[in-house]
Amino acid sequence: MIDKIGIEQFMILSTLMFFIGVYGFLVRKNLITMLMSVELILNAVNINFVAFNKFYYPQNLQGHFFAMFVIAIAATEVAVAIAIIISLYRKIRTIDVEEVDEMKY
Amino acid sequence: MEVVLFYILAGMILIFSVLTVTSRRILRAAVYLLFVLIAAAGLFFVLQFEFLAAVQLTLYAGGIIVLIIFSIMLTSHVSEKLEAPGIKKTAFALIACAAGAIVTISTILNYDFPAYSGGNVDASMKAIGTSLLGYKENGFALPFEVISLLLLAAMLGAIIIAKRKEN
Amino acid sequence: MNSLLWLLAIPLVTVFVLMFCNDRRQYRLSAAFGMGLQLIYSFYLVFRYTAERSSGNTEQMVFMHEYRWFESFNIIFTTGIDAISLSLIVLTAIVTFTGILVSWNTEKLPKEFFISLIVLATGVFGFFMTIDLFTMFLFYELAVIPMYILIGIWGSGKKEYAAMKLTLMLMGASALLLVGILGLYTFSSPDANLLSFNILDIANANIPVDTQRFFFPMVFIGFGVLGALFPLHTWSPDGHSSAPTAVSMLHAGVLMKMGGYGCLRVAMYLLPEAAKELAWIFIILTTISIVYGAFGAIAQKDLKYINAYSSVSHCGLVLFAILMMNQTALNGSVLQMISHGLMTALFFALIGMIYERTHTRDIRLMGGLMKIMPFLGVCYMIAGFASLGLPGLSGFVAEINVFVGAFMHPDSFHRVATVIAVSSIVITAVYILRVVGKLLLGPLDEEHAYETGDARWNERWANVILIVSIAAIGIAPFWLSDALIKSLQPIIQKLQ
Amino acid sequence: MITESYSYTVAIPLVLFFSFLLIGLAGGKLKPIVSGVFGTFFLLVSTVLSYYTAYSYFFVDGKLNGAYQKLIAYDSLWLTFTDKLQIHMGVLLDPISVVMLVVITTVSLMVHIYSLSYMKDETGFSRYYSFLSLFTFSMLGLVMASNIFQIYIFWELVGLSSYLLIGHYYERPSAVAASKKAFIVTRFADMGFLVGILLLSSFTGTFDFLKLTDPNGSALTQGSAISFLGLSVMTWSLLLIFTGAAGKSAMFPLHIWLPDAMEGPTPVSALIHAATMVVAGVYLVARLFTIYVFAAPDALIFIGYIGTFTSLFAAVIACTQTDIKRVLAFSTISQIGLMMGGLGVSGYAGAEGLGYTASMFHLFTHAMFKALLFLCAGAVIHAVHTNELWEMGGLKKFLPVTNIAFLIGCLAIAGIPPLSGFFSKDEILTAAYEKDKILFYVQFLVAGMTAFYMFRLYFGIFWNKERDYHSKPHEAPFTMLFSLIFLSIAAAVSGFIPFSEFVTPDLKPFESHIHWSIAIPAIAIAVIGVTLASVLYRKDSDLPDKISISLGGLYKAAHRKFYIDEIYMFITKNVIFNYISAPIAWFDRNIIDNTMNGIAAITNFISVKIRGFQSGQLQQYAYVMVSGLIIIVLVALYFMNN
Repeated sequence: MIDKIGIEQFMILSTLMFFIGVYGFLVRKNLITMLMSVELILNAVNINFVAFNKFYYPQNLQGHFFAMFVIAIAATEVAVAIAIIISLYRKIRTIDVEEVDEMKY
Repeated sequence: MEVVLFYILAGMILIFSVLTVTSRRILRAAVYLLFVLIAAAGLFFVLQFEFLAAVQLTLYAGGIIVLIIFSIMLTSHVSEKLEAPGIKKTAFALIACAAGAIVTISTILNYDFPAYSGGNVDASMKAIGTSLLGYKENGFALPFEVISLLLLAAMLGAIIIAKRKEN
Repeated sequence: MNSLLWLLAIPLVTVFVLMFCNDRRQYRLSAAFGMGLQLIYSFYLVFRYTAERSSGNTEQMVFMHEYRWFESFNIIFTTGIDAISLSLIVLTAIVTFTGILVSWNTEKLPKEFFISLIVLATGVFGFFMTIDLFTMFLFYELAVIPMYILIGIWGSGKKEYAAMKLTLMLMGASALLLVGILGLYTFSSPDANLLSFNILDIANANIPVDTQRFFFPMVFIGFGVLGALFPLHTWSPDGHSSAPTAVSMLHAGVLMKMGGYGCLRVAMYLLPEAAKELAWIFIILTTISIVYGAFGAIAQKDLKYINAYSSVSHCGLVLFAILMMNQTALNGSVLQMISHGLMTALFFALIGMIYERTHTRDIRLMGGLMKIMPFLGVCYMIAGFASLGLPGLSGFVAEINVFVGAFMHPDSFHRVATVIAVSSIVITAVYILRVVGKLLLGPLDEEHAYETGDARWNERWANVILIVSIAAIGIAPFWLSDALIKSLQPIIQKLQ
Repeated sequence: MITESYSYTVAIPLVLFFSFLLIGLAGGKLKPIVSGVFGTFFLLVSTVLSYYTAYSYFFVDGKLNGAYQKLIAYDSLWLTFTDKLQIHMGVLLDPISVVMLVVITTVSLMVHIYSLSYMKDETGFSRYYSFLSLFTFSMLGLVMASNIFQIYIFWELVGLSSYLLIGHYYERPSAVAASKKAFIVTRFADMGFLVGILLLSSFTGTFDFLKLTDPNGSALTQGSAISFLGLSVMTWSLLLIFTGAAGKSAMFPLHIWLPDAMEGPTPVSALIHAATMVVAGVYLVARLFTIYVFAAPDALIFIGYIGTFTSLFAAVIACTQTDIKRVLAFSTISQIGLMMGGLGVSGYAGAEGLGYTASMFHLFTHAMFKALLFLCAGAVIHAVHTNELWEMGGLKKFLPVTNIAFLIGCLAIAGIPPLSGFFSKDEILTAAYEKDKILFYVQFLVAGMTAFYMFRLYFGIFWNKERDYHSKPHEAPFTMLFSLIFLSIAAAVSGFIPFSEFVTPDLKPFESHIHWSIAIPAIAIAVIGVTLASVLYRKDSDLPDKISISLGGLYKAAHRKFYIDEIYMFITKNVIFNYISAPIAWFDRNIIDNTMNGIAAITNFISVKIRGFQSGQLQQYAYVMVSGLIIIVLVALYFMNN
């Protein structure tokens, strides 16, 4: 069963996924793809939560619920973010993050 | 069996993650993300969190991806190829991410994790329901309510932000 | 209500009333009424104070009242006055009132102008009536901020530059000052739970000499910048010359006195050992200030610049006297503050009035004004004579106190410094007479179409009030000086 | 000694202060003549009080045990320095102050009356009278002062009124410049005076004249022991005080303001710059004479030499000037020099104090005849509207009364008996002869030169060739003549006052008589001077020009007043203005100010650099955050592992 897979594997997986997400966030110019990178990051965290719950705290469901809440918050975040992106697109006809520097200085 | 399944899923997650952040066609990137999310749901199944996996599938794979695809439709041409990121930017980001990954992974590998306790999680619907609406120890009624409030606020916020100005 | 709080209440009510006024007539009438009330009230306070003293009250501060303000840090807004602060309060009231009379015909945003002016004055009143370092600092800041607005909006010439420079330098000084004040607070008591900002408490705490040596320069320079200490005086010529008339009056007349007062009340009184040790450095600086300012004034061409450099010289004398640390010199320094406050206010008022009529402040372009505006001319001469220390006017009384006090030190360092300082009376005479000769006397330059016409009633009143005060101190200095000497005793005892 | 019975004397100056305020404040509203009459009236009150005081002091109750007393008639505290050191405002009556009261009020009254017509057509008539009141007030306050600080206070006030009156014609640039020069030069001297007072008081611990000049008091001995640069501190302080006296009394090299001060109206020159204010320096030295004589005799010798040198110097210049008022001004400087010389050779007790007595005597007589001469000059100028000697001549038939009055004045100043100048000058010469021969010979020479240049003036104005005048010169009106006649009588007879009976340094009268062995040569040299002048100037001739050409450079130098003015001009204009003031102003604007601006600019520069981080580029922020986080983690790991 899963005792053949160490918790290290889960963690390495989530680390890699997390940093792939970070990489995406850093290089992607399109705001929507950046948003997708954020989703990757959140998912990486979810995997960690769940793995820890499974391996060390089987009697409770904290990790499980946290993962659920993260999903819920991810959903709201996406909703708001997309709303912002769309209204931004309406305003300046682009969603390129490098063009969006209204908050400079 | 689970071991094989885990490695397959892990491989899928990593490959599609990389594709998500590198694909120059935005719609494809969204589809790759979908695969990542499905694979993650698979992982949850492997860990015997069926409910969570279901939520992952419906909410993430179903809701969020659709939302993203809609917004892509609204803001970009589907056939459009994104321009490649600058080499300098890529290099710096790669260095930072690689360094971060190495630091984290080496920390993980150097850490002596205790052995698996062997207990099984009771993730039945009943247990989840009791816990989610419980307000005693291990009860999550308050965060649950807060999240619902947050969802409401986000909904209102999204509508107001995205609403076309009437003039 | 505590009698001192009225000093804050009257201006604040005036500001409140001003907000609801809606034409120029109402603004200036209510401003003049409010500040007139303040002036009367400050004289009433003088009366109360004298009565209190003659009834045998020998407390250092009278009308003490405490308002708990920030319990956990033991910040208590404590009011209290002695003759020094009271005389400066009266000075402030006089200058503010005359300032309002002088700006009677302000065209641009009169409501905002009067409000800012009165808020500025409120800060000054608060500064002089509190004996709590924290609120003192607070009121100091309250006075500096409206200054920025007043110069920046209603000024002339390079006003933005001047306002910025003034505010930045004063803020820089107040940063030093804040460190000094917090230092004093930290060492105000051996018990960390009883730390206090109250000046009287800190005076009783024995602050170690090493600590004093560290904080004295901060406090002295912090206040010294406001008192135009060389070489940190450059904000004052620019600030004075760009400010509108009433603001120049308040600024040179009152605000710079906050520097002198702070040096006396905080730096010397609370850090006496370090003061004795380090005085020589500042004596050198202030001596330079005195002569330097006077020589600088000779070469100027703009009336306001002449007066600004003259202020540097006279305020240098204030700090010089403070550093001499004996009764006569300290008395002289307070008298000099009052005297300089009055006469420089008079000067700036007159310069404003002359400028209004000639549209220039360049002395090379004017001449023979005595013929067409005799009243203003005579007033200007009186101000000039007060400035060069003519007996019968206040400047003389102050200066001889300073010189006699400074000369009481038997060592040659102090005496040489004093002789150099005394030489300023000659240099002052040179630049004052130069201005008087060029500006008022000589043939009238007919080419310039001067807006003839002598002083109007409000200008007459403003001048008369100031001149009467100057002459009163000059002719009968004894009671002011006696009251001051009594109030200076605690400070002198610390400095012995 | 404090006395109540003279407390009315405080009214003598105060009446005039009141008059100053009244005329000054109401001046614009009064008719000019009313102001004049008011001023004259108040001065008359003050004069009557002064005469009464003099009478009762000298003849009724001033004397006690054969010596005149110093009386404190009034005293009030004015300003406290310390418990011991205070400034009082008081009235001190002693022989010299009472004599001065008489001199000042007399001359001032004559000038007031004279000015009623002389200034009649001038603008600023009220202003003129209010300033005259102010001046007389301050001068009376000065002579009655009971302490040295009070003297200083009124000293400054007379300086002010002198400034105001010299600048009476303020639209004339030369008058403005002259008034400014007078004020600043005397102010410069006053700085020495003030430092001297500070030094004196810091050693003696008092300002009070009674304590300072008590020959048995402790004040005299203090400070004598401490020396500085070879002179005792007492000498230094007294020399510094003498600087003040020299400034006011126009001693070389501080005399330059006095000739220029002639820009003022002529009656003012008579009052301030001949009879009263300029002798304040002599009065001050006389006032402090006891200290000078006991604590700093070397300072006194210095004063004697400075005075005598000045008298010679000014006499030489006076011989070459052509502006009649300037000749009189230099003559004044010369005569004051003689008074200083007299003080310088005086001793203290008994007949040794002859120099002191003589000097005060000369002060008195000089005030009378010099005021007379100035007022006559005023009448002449009034008649011919010029100051230039060579634009006048032959006026004796137009101005008969003035002619006689001027002649009396000239004879008096030349020292021809029995006019007043003879007596006082004789005493000075005698005192000098007994003490220091060099001074005597110089003063003797000066006496001759005085006679010469005064009669040069007299003959030049009233004899010589008649010039063409625009309008026929006419004699002055009665009010002016009244003053002339009164002063002529005073100048003629005041020599018979037995001054040594009244004014002596130790306050005890002594007998003095005319020393014929000195008087006869003095008369002789005066007669020689007069004769010479009459030969050269009684008729129009080219002899004077020939002489002046043959003297060459010397004449030119004397005519240009030995270039002292030019030297001063150089120092003030070039050195002070161009090499001190202007560089300081430049330094302030460019070095100090730019340092401040530089600090601001550096701050600004740094802030511009820093703000580059706020680029608005989201990914840049994220990148910085991520790398920062990694670094923090690495650092934390490093520390946790150690």
